[in-house]
Amino acid sequence: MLAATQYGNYGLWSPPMVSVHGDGVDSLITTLHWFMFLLFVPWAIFFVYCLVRFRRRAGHTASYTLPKAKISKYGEIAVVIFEVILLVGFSVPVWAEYRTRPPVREDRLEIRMVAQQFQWNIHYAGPDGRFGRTSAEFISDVNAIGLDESDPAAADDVQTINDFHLPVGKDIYVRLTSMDVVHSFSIPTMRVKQDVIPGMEIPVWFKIKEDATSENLRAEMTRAYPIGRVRWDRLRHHIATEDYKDRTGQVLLAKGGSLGGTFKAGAELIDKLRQAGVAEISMQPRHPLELVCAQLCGNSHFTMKAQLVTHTPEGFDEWIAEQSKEVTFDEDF
Amino acid sequence: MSTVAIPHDIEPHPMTGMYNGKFGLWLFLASEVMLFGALFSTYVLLRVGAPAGTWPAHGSEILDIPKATFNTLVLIGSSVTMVLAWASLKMNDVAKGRLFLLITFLLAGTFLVVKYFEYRDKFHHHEVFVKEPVLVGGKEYMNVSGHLTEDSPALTRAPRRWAFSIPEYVLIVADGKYAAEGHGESGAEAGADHGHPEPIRIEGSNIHRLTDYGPWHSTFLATYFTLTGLHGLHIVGGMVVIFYLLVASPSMWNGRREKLINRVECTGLYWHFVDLVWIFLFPVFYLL
Amino acid sequence: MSEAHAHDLPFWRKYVFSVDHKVIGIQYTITAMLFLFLGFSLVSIMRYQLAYPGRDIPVIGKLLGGSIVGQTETGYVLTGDGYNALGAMHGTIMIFLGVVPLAVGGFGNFVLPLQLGAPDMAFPKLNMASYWSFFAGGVVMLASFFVKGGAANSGWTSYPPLADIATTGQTMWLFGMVLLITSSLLGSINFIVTTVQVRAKGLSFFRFPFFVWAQLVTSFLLLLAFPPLEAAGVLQLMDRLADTSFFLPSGLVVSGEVQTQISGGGSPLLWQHLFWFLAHPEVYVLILPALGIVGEVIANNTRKPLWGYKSLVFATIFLGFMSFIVWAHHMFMTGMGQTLSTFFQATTMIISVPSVIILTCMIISLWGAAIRYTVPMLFALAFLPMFAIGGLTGLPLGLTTSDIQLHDTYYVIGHFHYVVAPGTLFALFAGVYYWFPKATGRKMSDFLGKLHFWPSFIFINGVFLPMFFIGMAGVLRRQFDQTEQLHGAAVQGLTVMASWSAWLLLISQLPFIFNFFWSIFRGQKVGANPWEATTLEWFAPSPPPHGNFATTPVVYCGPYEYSVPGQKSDFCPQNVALEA
Amino acid sequence: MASSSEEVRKHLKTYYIVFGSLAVLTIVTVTVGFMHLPIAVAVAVAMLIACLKGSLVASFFMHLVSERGIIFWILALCVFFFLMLLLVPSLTFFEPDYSDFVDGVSGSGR
Repeated sequence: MLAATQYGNYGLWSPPMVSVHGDGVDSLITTLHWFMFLLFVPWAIFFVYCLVRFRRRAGHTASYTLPKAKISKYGEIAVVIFEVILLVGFSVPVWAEYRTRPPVREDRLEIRMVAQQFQWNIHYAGPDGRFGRTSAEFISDVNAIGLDESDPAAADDVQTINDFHLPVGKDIYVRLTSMDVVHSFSIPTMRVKQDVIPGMEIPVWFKIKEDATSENLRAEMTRAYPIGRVRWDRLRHHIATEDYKDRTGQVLLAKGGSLGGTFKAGAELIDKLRQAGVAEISMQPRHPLELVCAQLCGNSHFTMKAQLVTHTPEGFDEWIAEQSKEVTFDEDF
Repeated sequence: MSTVAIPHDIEPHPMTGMYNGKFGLWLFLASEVMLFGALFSTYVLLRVGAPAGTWPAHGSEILDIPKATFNTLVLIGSSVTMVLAWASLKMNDVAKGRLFLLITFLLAGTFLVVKYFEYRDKFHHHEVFVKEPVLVGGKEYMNVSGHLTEDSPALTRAPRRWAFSIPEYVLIVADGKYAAEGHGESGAEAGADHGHPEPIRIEGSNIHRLTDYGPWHSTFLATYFTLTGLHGLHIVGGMVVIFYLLVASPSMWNGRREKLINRVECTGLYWHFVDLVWIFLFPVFYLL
Repeated sequence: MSEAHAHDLPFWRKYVFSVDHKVIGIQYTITAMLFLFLGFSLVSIMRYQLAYPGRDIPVIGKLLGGSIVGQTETGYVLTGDGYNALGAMHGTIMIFLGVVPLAVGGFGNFVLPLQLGAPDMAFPKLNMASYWSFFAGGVVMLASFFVKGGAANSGWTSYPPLADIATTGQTMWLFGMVLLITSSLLGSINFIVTTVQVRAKGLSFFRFPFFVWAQLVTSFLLLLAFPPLEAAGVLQLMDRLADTSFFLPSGLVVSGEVQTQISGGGSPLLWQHLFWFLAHPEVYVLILPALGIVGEVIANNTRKPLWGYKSLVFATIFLGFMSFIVWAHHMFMTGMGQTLSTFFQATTMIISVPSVIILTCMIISLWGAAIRYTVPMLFALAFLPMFAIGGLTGLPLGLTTSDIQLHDTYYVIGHFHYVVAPGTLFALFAGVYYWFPKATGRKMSDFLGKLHFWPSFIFINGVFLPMFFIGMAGVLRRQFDQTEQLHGAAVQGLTVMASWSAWLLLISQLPFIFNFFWSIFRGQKVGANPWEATTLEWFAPSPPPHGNFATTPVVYCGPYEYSVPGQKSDFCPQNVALEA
Repeated sequence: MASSSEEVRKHLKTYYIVFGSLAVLTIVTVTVGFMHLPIAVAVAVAMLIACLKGSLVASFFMHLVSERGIIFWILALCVFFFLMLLLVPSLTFFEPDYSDFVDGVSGSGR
């Protein structure tokens, strides 16, 4: 079992963090907020002090001149120096890593991601490591990316919709294209965000920390929620880790089950659980990681997300092998 | 007219050396520089980023240089008559001033008429993009441009779209202009050996896209029509003002003469700017 | 010419198609305030969907109907397109029809010529054309709600290709924008010429009140930044109406259909560049007039000169200039390389320096003051920390690395709303309370003013403070239902809190609305200079007649000669020579 | 700025000379346009001539030679912003080099 705080949980501050470069992003954000705090608090104290001390009252008059206040100059210079440090010391190096130094070809797992309204089409090269040819003329309901079946390289290719599988501890290199409008490839838990612009192919790369498999994360994110504070909105993507029964022994919420598909159903179930005397329920996210779209892409923009499943490298190879054995076009999705 | 006397309405301000109207007009021209500047940037970016074969190597492949050269001279001429109109008024010769204004107006009209014929030609010129290569003069092409013969079925535009719905077949007399890369042949060469008066029949089933040379044809023509169209609107705007000055000048001359002279000067500034824009549009679209 | 002559004008020439800068200023103010209220109402509906996704909108849901609200089994619920339309139009209305017309069109028109000692704007008829062009733009925008498919729903940024393929509302949005841009251009030319050429004798540039400087720089921003957006608007109109492909690349597949009937070859990024070339300076168009107002109110109520007046002026000019070369920081996530991202991070850090200087000057001005806590001063003082929070939270967004996580999240929403809502809007309220006596000859009620201020101050923070946390949690903006995502569901409670604050904030505006109309007729009558201020506008009668000043003023001293030692009163008007 | 009618009279000759130069330059630029020079040279020559013509119009027809500095500064500001608007987008369009893919297959390359 992992330490409870290794990757964090969803809550008030940053979401869990499972990528290698993400530490740099987070430390910059943290440093910046300390910096902002240190600037703002003395500023605010000075402000409030002025408001009280220099209020208009009998016997107090404003002074026309003021001794030259050097403090403002020092303050400004300090701000400038700090900004330079943040820029040169934190932002530029991390960005260079994130944007300009792709992992070497031999070691990376290359994936093609074709965004469209409102789904993520994911194209794996399969065991042979080569992508089949794609062309708009082959696009159909079951072949969203237009893979040319006659191409030998396409034989073992795998395409999925909104089902994104990745290995941990391996360099991942995603080639992003869009079929229609501007989308944005965003994995909040990995501090990855990249606009997907039609007419361009843009790569993004990252590496998931060892151990950050979906299984481990799900275990880490398991929490017991007091029944009085359970809200369907809050826990609609969670599943129960054990069975919850009413007094007659009938299962109200089964292990692996969710609170229901709608607010109404959820509210009714929560009500029943409370009446059955359940004090708290233990729940965990069904899919701890998600890929979402960060650029407005139409009326169902908010539904454009993919479940992100992380495997051990071996587990991933197994998954790919199994997928590519099936018919090329996965009927499950 | 309820007006408050505004300082420097007519006499120049000592700091700027300009009366209000002239200063305002220069500011307006500054914003116009940004407007056309943005559009020129658009042109450059789209051209440099254009996928291979979608941008003509030379404007003359599509556009009519003799007409445009004539138009350039017309516009330069109108600029000089404009400044002469102002100079004549300055020299207290209102009759000559009005004559020059009238010539400017007529030259501007000439420009627009020539432009009309240039535009019209584009809409009577078609290009067919095909799925399987067609033979033109013994060479294979993926697109053929030329004039549709009268025997071709009439074209209809699909609802709310400027694109044509694809007919049963087309009969096209290829003129070789702007035939982008076919199978191993470059468009420029094709232009050199045109002269195949025999119409070529292309079946609808083989047509990938059929278009005339309107703005929707390509990003080149899109920028061409947008920029020259916007420039044309500026010409029309200038003509309206010149017309007003022509009609109103006698009464203004009898009122405050400086006011009329200032108005002619401001109109002139605007008119020279319109000329200046054309001076850049001309080489950019036609000669490069 | 003469005053009597002006009074002979028929009603519609005097109050409707007026060329008097004061009437135009008031027209702008009232129209803009109506639009602000409308923009706020739109977002109040959105906030219901955000707080209670997919649930029946009580009371007004049924009334709205149409394309915005659809009937589902759970009742009247916002549609996805309706939500996007409200979002896009909230942004558009607030920025282009609310804040800019109020700050520039309203205050600029009313106050600027008065502060300059001018009888009117340099081009009164252009000024009228500017207002009516704005009005027409507003009407087009409003009408777009009623066309098929509803108003523009591709965000106020209107990114193509989405905007290229959107419904008719987008075309109307573009036409409306062209009208609004025309209005701004006419206005800004007028402001610059008036400031430079029509100012009173003796009013040299460094005797300008800070508000005049702010308006001057703002006008230059409008003049030079708007044309590229106009160009972009024309190009998008061509894309939509003439089937061109300026913003459409080759090989698009929309809804499974390959787009063979367009030429392709365009670039979606081109729009983003042209758009943000305007839209970043636009941020300063929103904030500079507000800073100008705050400067005036602070100097007047601290009873001492603004500290570092020259630094303030130079910082403002520098800010204006820099605002043109930071725009690509809105586009960090488009796949920018190292050189450009470093350049834009650097310019973004540089632009924070003048902002810091301005804020520092304002706060140091409080030192040694004798602060009068009038209602305008309360709003101006509240502006300072709010603007500071807005400015500081811009830092993580200006650095690419932290922007990876925060880009397009609620953190961004929180950041820029702190700048323009508790920031600019509070400054604008300060301006309304401050110059109301000049426009009407009556003061607004102090009690109602405070009743307006305190709840507004509390609830506006209640709306926007949680957004930093929501954004930190990774929740993206423009989400119809944030609970659709795991990280969004986790902070839904904060969203509910923000929504309730927003509704309470809406209610908190009632005292203001009442106060505004009540005071026009019943407010306490005051003289020409109720605040004992120094700048020229206070030496015209209240309300000023056509032509403004009885005698043309001549300026002898700087704008903020308060509490000058050895003078008999604690303020020395600009048009009176200091006693030796 | 020329104010009296005598001064204006002296300018008349300048206007005709400028007109003549503009006409000649137009012919030159068209001739050069048909010489099919290498693209870089062609752009340089065409833009040089256009700038020359433009400055003639601005300087003499629009009397910019005799205006005060303020207009120059405003126009210079415009030119600077225009260059930014040209340069920056071209950098975002062309700076990143993504030619690093395993195999060149792509659905919709640029």
